[in-house]
Amino acid sequence: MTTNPFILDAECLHKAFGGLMAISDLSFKVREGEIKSVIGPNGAGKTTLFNLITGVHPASSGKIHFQGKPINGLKPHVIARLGISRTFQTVELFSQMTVLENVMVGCHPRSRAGLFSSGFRLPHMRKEEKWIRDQSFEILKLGSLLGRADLPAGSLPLGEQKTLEVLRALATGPKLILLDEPAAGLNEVETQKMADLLYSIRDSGVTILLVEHDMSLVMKVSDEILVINYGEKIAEGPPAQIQNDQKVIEAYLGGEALLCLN
Amino acid sequence: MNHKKLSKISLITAFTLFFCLSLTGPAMAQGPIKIGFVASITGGASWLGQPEKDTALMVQEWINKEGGIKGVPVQIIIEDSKSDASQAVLATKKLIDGDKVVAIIGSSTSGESMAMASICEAAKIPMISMAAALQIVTPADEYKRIAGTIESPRVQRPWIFKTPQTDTSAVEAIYAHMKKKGITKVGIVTVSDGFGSAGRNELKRMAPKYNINLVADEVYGPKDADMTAQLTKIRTSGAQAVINWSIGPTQVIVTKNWKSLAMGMPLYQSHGFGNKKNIELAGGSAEGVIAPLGRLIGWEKLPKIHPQYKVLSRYATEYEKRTKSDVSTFGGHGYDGLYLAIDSIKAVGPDRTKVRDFLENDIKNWPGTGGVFNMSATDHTGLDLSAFEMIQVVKGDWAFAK
Amino acid sequence: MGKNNYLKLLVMAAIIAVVPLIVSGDYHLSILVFMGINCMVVVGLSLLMGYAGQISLGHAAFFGIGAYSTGILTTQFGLSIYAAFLCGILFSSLVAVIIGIPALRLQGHYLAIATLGIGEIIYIIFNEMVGLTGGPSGLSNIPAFHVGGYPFSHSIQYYYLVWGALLVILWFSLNLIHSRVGRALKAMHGSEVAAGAMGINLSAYKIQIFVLSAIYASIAGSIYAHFVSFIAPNNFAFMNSIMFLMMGVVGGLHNIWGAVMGASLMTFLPEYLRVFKEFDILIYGAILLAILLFMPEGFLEGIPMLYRKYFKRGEA
Amino acid sequence: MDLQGQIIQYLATGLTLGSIYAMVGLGFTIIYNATGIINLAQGEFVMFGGLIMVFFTTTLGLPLFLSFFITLALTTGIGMLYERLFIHHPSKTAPLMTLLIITVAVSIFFRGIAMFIWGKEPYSLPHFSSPEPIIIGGAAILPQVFWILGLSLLAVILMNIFFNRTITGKAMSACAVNRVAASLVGIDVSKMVLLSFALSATLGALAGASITPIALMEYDRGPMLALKGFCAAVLGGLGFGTGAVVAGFLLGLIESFTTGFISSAFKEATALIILILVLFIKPSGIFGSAEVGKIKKI
Repeated sequence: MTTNPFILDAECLHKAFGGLMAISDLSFKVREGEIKSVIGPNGAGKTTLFNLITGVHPASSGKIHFQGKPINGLKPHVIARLGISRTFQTVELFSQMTVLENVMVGCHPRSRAGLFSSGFRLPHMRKEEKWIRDQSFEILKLGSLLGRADLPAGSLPLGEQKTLEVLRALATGPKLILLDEPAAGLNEVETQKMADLLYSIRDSGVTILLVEHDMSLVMKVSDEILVINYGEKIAEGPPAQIQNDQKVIEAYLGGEALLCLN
Repeated sequence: MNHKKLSKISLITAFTLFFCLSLTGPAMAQGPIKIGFVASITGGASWLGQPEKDTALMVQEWINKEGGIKGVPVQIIIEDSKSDASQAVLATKKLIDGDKVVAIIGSSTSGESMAMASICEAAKIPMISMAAALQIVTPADEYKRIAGTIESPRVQRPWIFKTPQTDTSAVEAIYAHMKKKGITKVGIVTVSDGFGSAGRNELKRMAPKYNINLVADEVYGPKDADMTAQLTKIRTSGAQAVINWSIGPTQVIVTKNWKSLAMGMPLYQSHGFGNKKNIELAGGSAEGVIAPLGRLIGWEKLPKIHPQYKVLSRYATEYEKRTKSDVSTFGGHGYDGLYLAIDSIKAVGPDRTKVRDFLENDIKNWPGTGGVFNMSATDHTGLDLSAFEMIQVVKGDWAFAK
Repeated sequence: MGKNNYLKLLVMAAIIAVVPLIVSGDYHLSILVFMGINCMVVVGLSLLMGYAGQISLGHAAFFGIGAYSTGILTTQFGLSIYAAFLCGILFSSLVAVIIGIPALRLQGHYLAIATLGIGEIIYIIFNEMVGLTGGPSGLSNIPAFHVGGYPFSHSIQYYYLVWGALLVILWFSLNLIHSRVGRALKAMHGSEVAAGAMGINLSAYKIQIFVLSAIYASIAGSIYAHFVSFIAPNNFAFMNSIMFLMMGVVGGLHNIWGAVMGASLMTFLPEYLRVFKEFDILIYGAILLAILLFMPEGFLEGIPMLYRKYFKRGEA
Repeated sequence: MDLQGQIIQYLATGLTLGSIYAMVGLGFTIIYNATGIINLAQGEFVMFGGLIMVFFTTTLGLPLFLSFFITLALTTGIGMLYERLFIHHPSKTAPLMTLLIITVAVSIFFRGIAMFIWGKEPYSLPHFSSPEPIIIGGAAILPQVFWILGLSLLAVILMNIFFNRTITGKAMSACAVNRVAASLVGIDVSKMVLLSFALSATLGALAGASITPIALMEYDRGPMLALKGFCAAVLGGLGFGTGAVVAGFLLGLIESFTTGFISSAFKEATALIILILVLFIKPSGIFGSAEVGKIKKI
């Protein structure tokens, strides 16, 4: 298994909603330890792709292998426990809970205490709880949200909410993390911080699959880029190659997009 | 943040204090003789509780106008059980504990009375129920023993009495009437509440004694709007008569349905039918309905020398004058209960044990609205078949059935 | 669980110990017993609805299963009270699992009506299984609770039993809320998709918490049966489920302490209103409406909020 | 009575019960669509309908049809007052659960009021036409049954026309789909909510006034009717009016035929089991679409 350099391997994915083909015949691979970006115009099927990988929607056909094991048809929480974590395009924080608690929820797959041992506060549960708390503080430090630990997550500004969502995903201890537009709505400074966070995540050995509209960020951080439109792959390769791909430029019809690509 | 939490804690504390303080009543001073009265004044059985409550108020007025019991005024403390067993329990405890009553009358339904009975047993306080089920006055083991047989109980719960005629007597009165008419195949339809299921039980238990064959056994809910389907089924079962066992609006609805189906068989109602309002509500449909009723219904037609005449005429006229509504047997049950207690206290003083002993041993040929009571250690109801007259609705009024 | 909650539990334990010194008499203690019984059910509802976000309109049925289990097993099968208690818990857990698995896949109002329907079916079963349950006439002569052969003869014993049990339940529940499981529940309430992505097994937790709340209701029901010694299906019908819910909403379902406050207030209020005789239903309705209209988040949140709003405007 | 006669009889009974459930269910749906609230005081509209009608016909002695319309108007007024006093303000901030409980509190309050005005006894009304049953195929059917059926069908048809053919009706349907969007295109959502309570109350009153001659009416009849209507509304697919009506009739028929051919002891259980099976197999109800119930989370 260790010889397999690809952490994720999608083969001939199809997904239809009613009569609408959202993903069609899409195959791609993600190399372990890289940052791979998925780009494409609005409605290209990027978020749908994430939902297929994480099991929110079952694929109509096709296969997804994670670390060599098939994961299609599995429930979202099972896939999460295997080591795939994600963020959401529209922030899906547990807004009533505190920042710290959000990250602590993230630690869920790495802890075990059940209803019984939690209710009676058995020793192993207390030990685990302490571990979760320490771990969560460590992770908050990573995104410099330590000072916000006790605030309700919903009260944070958008930039910090986006960061928190990434941290929460990180807390699950993933091997692959899917980030859905983490920089959307962020200003330049915040985007830079986000980029730094992405690097530090990658450097800790976690593979990143990134959906993002901010092309400068994508071009800067990605090792490889997958371009899709209407659910189909139109290009795949390193940033330099994508920037000059004729099909990609056509897909992004308007000049605005061209500017971004350059 | 901290301030908020503090204020919450103080809120909780204030809340608790408020509870405690309001729960500590003032100590009881020497005063009137107190009799507790629990009735379903509101809730599902409220239309039983209302006449009972009116009766209690009336009796209190009477007795005090007469100078109370040996000069001591009587206070009847009325509590609402809200047609709920837990509330009846609380009300009973309040009466025993807070008001220190000598005896308790109540409650309107069998279920509530059952719940109250064990408290009164434990507290050793005489309780007189206004509900009909034999189960109220019979110990559980004894009740189990006679279940399914046609025997009568041999022992009674020492502290528990009741005033309404037992379901058993009502059933027997009906069956006896049927036997006279040559009816052998009967369909029964009962409401699925305490009253109906107790009646259903007795109807099934007593049928063999009168050679009656129950060919249909249907039920309906206490708030059902139409029983045509049940009656249609009885009609097809080959029954010669139909018996309905319920109280409340359903007995009128059954009457209406029976009429509109033109079933071609007589309709018998339970002893719960005894309110003229039912005839009115049925709007002509009640014509021909037969029911075993106490003599409170149609008392004007009794001979003046009848032992119950005096009681009935006084109660009925006064009640109708006071409440501007027709007298009902339910109010009568309350009247009997109250006067049983009052007469006992008159005889032996406000002592719970002595009152109980008097109720059990010395209530003989005691005329009440429900009949002439003869209590004994094996019978805490004190009424038998003879308490009933078979009454038929004729031209919108009660008449003795042939 | 935080220090604050330990403090509250301690304060509560102290209050429980002291109250019988001030309050005396069977009647007043009985109100407190009913209060504790209701609290138990509502605390379970609070976990289920306020924390896990799953609605139940049929909890009176579990209350009833507990009551009937002990009632039937002790009166008709001569089982010991403790065994009957345990059977009640097992039985209601079993029922909760059986109906929870399909029902908890439903959401929102559909879950509401499913729980309501199941509650009504159980109510009908209580009514119709006359041989076991006694039917609408009810089941009477349920023996008093006893410890080591000494039967409970006075409300004070039940008072300590109920409130002691409630303390344990509160301790357990508060521990739960401030644990991995509690956070998972709250996360689920916040966003099911995100919770799933965090590796939280939604259906498993929904069922676990449903069962737990059913167990609370069942324990409450068992104690109720022994205390009142008589049970009838009426006490476990739809309106009773709504009453439990109402207690929770009045106190604030999103906080366990709110549930306790709500249940206490709503048990106590009708007794307090006895002095108004028949007007009580009107006054009761009016008070209820006032609380709901002015404190939509419940009593516990509402009172401090109103206080801040009307008396401390300057500081805000 | 032969089998055919029995079946006709059960059919008539089922349809009578069903039309009541249908009207209550439709009332639920209208309010649910406009607000997302399950109005558990819906049964009290029926109760008011019956008892107010009793007041005008029996107590004041007004002619039947005059008092019928006064009853509808008054109950509608009660519905509107209810919305303004107890729903309008909290619906902006309070969680749906609290709103649900508010409707329960209102139903308790309404029952209290009715108890004070009318006491606890049941009341009856004269039949709208002859009280003598008509014999059809061996089955005896009261003319009042035709009144109930006719009036409920008329109400359903009028509601359908209103929601599909008139601007106001379409505006209300728009509120049901998306309140925010509706207010953005200039629909006065608050007025629509008020209207929904008004319509719902009218329907309740109609049901109450028409059933009282055969089923009587008393102050605490409401909760039972609300329960049945709620079942009909969900079975038909919450938020789908025609579905609620069909499901209401279906429930009535199930109850009546279960009584006739299985056992009256289980008529309610049968209806409930069918309801639950439908929910488990097709949660959106027999006629509903999957989305409606999900959108409005409690």
